[in-house]
Amino acid sequence: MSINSGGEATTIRRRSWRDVDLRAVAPFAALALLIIIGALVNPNFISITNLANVATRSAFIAIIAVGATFVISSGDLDLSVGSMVAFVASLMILFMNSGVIADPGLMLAAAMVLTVVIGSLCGLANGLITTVGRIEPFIATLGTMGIYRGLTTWLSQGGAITLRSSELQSLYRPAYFGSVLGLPVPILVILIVTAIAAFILYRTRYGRHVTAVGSSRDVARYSGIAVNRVRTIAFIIQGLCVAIAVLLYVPRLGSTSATTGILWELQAITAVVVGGTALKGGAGRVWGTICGAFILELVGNIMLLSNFISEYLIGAIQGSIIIIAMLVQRSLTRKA
Amino acid sequence: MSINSGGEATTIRRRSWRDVDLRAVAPFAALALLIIIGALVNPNFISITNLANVATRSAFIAIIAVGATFVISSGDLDLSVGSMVAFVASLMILFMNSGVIADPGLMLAAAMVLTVVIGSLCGLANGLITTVGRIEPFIATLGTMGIYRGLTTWLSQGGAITLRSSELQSLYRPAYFGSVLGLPVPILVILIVTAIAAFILYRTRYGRHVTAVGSSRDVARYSGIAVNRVRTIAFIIQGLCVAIAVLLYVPRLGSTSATTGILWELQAITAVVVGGTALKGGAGRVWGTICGAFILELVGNIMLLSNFISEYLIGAIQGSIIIIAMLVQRSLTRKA
Amino acid sequence: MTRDGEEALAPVLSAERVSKSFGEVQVLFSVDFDMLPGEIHALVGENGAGKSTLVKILSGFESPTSGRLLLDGEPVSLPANGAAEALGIILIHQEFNLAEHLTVTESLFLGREVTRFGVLDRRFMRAETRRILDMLGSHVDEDALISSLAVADKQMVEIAKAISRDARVIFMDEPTAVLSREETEILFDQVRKLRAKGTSFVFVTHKLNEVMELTDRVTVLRDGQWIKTAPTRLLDSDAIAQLMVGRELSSLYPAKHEPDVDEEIVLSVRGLSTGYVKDVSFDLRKGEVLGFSGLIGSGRTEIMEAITGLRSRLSGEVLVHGTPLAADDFMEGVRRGLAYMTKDRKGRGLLLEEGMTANLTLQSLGRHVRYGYLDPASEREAMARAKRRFDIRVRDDRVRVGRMSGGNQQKLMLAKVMETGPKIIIIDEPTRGIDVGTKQQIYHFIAALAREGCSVIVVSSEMPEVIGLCTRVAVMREGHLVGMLEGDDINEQTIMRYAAGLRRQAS
Amino acid sequence: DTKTIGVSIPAADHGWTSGVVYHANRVAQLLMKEHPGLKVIVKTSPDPATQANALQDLETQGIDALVILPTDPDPLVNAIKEVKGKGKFVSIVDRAPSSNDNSVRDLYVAGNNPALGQVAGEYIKKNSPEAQVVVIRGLPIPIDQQRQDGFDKAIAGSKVKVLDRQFGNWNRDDAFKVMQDFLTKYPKIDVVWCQDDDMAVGVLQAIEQAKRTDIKYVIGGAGSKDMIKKVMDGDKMIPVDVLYPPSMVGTAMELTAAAIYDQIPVHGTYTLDATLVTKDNAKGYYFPDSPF
Ligand SMILES: Nc1ncnc2c1ncn2[C@@H]1O[C@H](COP(=O)(O)OP(=O)(O)OP(=O)(O)O)[C@@H](O)[C@H]1O
Ligand SMILES: Nc1ncnc2c1ncn2[C@@H]1O[C@H](COP(=O)(O)OP(=O)(O)OP(=O)(O)O)[C@@H](O)[C@H]1O
Ligand SMILES: [Mg+2]
Ligand SMILES: [Mg+2]
Repeated sequence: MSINSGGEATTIRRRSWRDVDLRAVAPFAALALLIIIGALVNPNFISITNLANVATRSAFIAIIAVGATFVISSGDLDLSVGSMVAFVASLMILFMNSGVIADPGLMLAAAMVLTVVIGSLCGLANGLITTVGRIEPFIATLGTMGIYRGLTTWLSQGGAITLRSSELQSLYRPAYFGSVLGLPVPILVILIVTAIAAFILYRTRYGRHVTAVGSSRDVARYSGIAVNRVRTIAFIIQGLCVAIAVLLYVPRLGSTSATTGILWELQAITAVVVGGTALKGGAGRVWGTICGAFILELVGNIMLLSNFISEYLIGAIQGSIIIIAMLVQRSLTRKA
Repeated sequence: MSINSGGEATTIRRRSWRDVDLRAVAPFAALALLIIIGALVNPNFISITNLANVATRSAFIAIIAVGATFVISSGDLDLSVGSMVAFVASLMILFMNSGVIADPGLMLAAAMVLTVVIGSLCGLANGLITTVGRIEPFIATLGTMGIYRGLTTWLSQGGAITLRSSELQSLYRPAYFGSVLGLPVPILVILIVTAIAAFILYRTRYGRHVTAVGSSRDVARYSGIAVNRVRTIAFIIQGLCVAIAVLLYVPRLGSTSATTGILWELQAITAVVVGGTALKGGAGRVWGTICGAFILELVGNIMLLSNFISEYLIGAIQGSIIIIAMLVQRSLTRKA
Repeated sequence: MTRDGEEALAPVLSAERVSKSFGEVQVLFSVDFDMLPGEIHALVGENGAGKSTLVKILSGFESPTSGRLLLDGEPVSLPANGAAEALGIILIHQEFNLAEHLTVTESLFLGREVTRFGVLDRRFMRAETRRILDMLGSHVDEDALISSLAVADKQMVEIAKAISRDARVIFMDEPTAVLSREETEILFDQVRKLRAKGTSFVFVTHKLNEVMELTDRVTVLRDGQWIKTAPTRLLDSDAIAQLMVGRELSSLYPAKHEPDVDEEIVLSVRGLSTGYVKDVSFDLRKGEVLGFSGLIGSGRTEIMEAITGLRSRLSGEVLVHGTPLAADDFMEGVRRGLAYMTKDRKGRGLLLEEGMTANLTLQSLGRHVRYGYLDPASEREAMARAKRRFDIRVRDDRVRVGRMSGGNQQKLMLAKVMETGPKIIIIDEPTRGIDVGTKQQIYHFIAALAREGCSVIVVSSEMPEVIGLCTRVAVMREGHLVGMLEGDDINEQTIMRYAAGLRRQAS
Repeated sequence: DTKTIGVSIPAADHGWTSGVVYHANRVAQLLMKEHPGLKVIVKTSPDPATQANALQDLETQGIDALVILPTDPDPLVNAIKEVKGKGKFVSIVDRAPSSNDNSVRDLYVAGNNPALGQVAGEYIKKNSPEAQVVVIRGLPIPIDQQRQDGFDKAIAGSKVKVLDRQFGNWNRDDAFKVMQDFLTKYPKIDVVWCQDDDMAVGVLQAIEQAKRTDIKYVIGGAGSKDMIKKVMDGDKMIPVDVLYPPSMVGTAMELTAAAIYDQIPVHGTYTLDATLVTKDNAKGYYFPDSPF
């Protein structure tokens, strides 16, 4: 029996590896398919510049979605991220406009630290309202979504908040438009953020707790996990990711307005789900999330580069493509 | 022993009944509180006209949210309802503009039937994509949201679709602006729709199955319930409710555009959750939903009637009020 | 009831050379099984032997990989997902199959609601539910939500659900695992009544005395193989146990080891009250095995949860090694060597969607952190150790815990708790759903722990277990600690008397 | 005696509407100072359905006159008619419903949407007659369509060629994306017409990032302070701007106040022109204090 079961175990291991891999690979397969379609639609599509453009501008959603992966894995939801971007970015620019620090380099560094702190605080607020206030996260973050957006509108008096100092602007610009060893900075940031997130989610105690809390609050509690703390920290991580996205967003246009980040929350959640994380919580797939964000951006890009679609129908076709991509994923996974 | 434990059982029974009642009552308590606040803010608030106005215009969200109660109770989610309103309303107006039927009365009747059919078909599409396609409802309906919105934009060629025949318009007008025995038609419709929905959810076999499916898919399946059918029918009911909302919407504004119904899905879901239905599925509270829709509309109304709030901050205060309302509910329930 | 004319009776339902594989893992190997009309057929075997799988196949919840089923002698393929109920074939699942948001009445009639003119006949269904529950001697409120019920009550609802249907064959997968003696008696009465009317039962259990008491025939499975089918009266418990395990079993309980009277008091509970539990005080010495007995719902679980900080206390204090333990802080207790194993393995014990290793180390991840990150190799090692130590048997190492056999889940849960390296261990229902062979292992394990200087509290509804294992037994009744028995007082009659309220010690 | 004017305008959801809110509030203060008994209530709404509600709420407060800048005119006609039917003085600003007559309103202060497109189109036709143009539109609603129609009319029959048009949702980020893709798609673009100054911000960044030199200039619209500043400073990429002043709501409010205080009889249509702002006249349109 023991020999036998040893033999069994190895076959099994091989099989289940295949299983796991295929599910994780599915979003990447969908991505590959899209790239092929894109190349057929327009030869420019496959150019390095275009792909780099797409990857670069997917940065905001991708980074925010990495945070959302934590929140969703732990069984919650954050609808406020879009408005949080607007709010945090507005405060950052206002701080830089305030001119309290004369030296531009120092000012920029201080502004970045401030941004990270504010982002985390916003996340903390979301976390506390949901956990301590025991309000369904959908509603809690819908509420803070209104609050952050409202405060932004109020700060900007409905208009735009623009970075005034051109010195700061040119100092800060490379943070979005620059590149390191040929790799655009935003892509680099995506990779770093995702790698860290993957490490936290898969290789640390906290990450394991996130998964446990997301699959069963009760089991987590009976295993001595401080459920509310884990959930709150996930919200803080989300806030941090928003702050990082803001650090990239501000140098791009150097301004924010009341429309900044509108509907980004839906995009982030979509990226997470397309990437293979279940909305019910439990299992997070960080790399899948990045892939999901990239897929979303690609779909838009392909639409624009193709010549045969009426501009009125773009939304409809985008919707269909997302559904089809999910169906492709499903059928891939089912065959496994 | 047996006598004794009999006594125990009754205590438990009493306790749990109180529990249930209070949880169901909580949204109504929040509503009462809001009405008191409203009365303090502006004496006009408490006038019959104003309250009737608010109730009347909550009709769209309320009716849609009744449908959403089914979808959410069965453990799904429908993000497409807002665009579905736009799409169905556009088709209805286009049909009436087509003039294929000469007699206005007949034309109107046919248009109404058509609307109901189209609404149900849209719901059916959502249901099939989610259940047969086995796509997470969030993504599936986000996809169809894009599709319905895109088709609307295309139908309207970016502009508005307006009911042309003034004869039809004046014939149809009372459906929104009329009243029966002093009760505005939309309020009447809300009441009828809710009563029917409550009957279905609480008094029929199908309703029972909705709760079971939402509570545990496996248990439902093991009890011989056709889970996918139950879920699909919930989506169809949602489509039907959207159609009914459209029947009230068209006579009010007489026109649609690509922006009709934007974000209504979030409002409908909020109404459902504020009304006491859990997003995780399993327990639907139809009357609570109506109450939730009314609360949302009241918050807006109070904002507008109070003249001391900067218009830039309205969103922020609305958000806070929703959170506070939920906290009030929670604390009420906890004390029970 | 004798079954001398066995051959004369045609089986109602039978399986011929049924095999079952999940993926590439074979779980059943060409098993034959039949049920005669009006018989109670015991199905026994070690954990993971394939009992649940076999009854699932016979009731249509799983389909066999090969072999066939015969209903009334005709080959059938049973409809999936419980639709076989229409043919009079009913399964009481080993794990509960009740939706938390429904009421008792709603659960009982789920999928076959009674309607009048399309409207639910709620009054009828409630009355009917009450009637069936009364018949089973259950005091569960017919309007109570399932989520508010205790584990045992859920089981009674589950049984009521099966009995209320017009059944020809009822499969019961360990129905008594969470029931008290009284409840078990009532259940058996009902089963006998139905047998008299011609209903057949298949009864899966690990309680061999129940097999002897109730059943007409026994079938033994081992490692997915059919071993033997025989009339019960030709066997005894030991013989069955031997057939199951494939070797002779020595005595079930290890020798008791009384701690010295002057041994250090490691845990001291003073005047502890919660909502239901009132003013409980007791001490636990080093190396002691203390039993907690009492009827179901007597508040044993509640007090243990209050001690460990999983539930808030109203008053009273808990001292660990003489220093107070903070209320509502489970982790502090764990840090100070206190461990608690829940009785609700599905809802509170294990992450059913995860693999074994993730579950095993969940509570003790700190031990596997190296340079700030989790070391998979160290976790794998722990898993291998636990599998050996607790004899966890799975045929697929990467199986989701939810798909493991019930008994192996139980062992995994025990292993998980022991991973924290506790000195004071509270085990709620240690052997729920565990086969005799493993039970013996667990008992010896507990005794060994005590000998090594650990202190153990065993909360159990199985009286023999408490009696065989513990040097002192506390008896709870309706939230009060009514007796603390020692020495010769530890016997079934005395415990029962205290538990039923016929006697009470002045405290 | 006391009188009340209700002002219903879109919520500040992008630059231009924020200008509207700014000017509505500014003029409200002015008017209240000027007429001691006058109360001006300004309410903002994000979409037609909410705005219809806002009208009801304003009526509840007992207004004598309504100034409305509809988020989307056609869906609001019925709601406006309700107010008008009760004998209130109604002014519609900027966005006209398809049946825009005395039964709907007393006064119509028109921004000229078709002209906004037309002026841009004519400038392009005149200054770069063979230009290859890409267009970034706003949201798919009627005013956008009117601007587009005006533009198409202006370039009709010329050699100006529209390569592509897409929606940028009057949003900087979306415009940035669309422009990036246009740049990928077309190796040579001469002129970008993006119909709105907010979107022009994103367009300029995309061009700068791509380091493309083929684009001669970008035409926005509306007259935001940033773009007017660029015109004033002689920025090559922004040689002109087409005016579509958010202050028109203020004009309407002033006219309405005059009407209810019987100072002058006001009725009919006042159309504001879509002025072409050039380096020479830019100074007159520069409001550094406005949020827009
Ligand atoms: N769906 C499944 N997928 C994979 N393996 C499964 C599945 N269901 C059961 N198994 C495996 O089949 C084997 C037999 O399980 P089964 O539940 O039938 O045992 P059992 O005899 O009922 O044990 P117990 O007494 O512990 O309840 C176990 O090794 C289990 O892990
Ligand atoms: N009369 C009552 N009033 C309130 N609650 C009661 C009453 N009787 C029983 N209970 C509930 O029963 C629970 C006590 O059950 P507990 O699980 O602690 O008992 P147990 O002895 O461990 O039984 P089990 O064998 O089911 O584990 C308490 O949580 C309490 O809420
Ligand atoms: Mg089993
Ligand atoms: Mg217990």
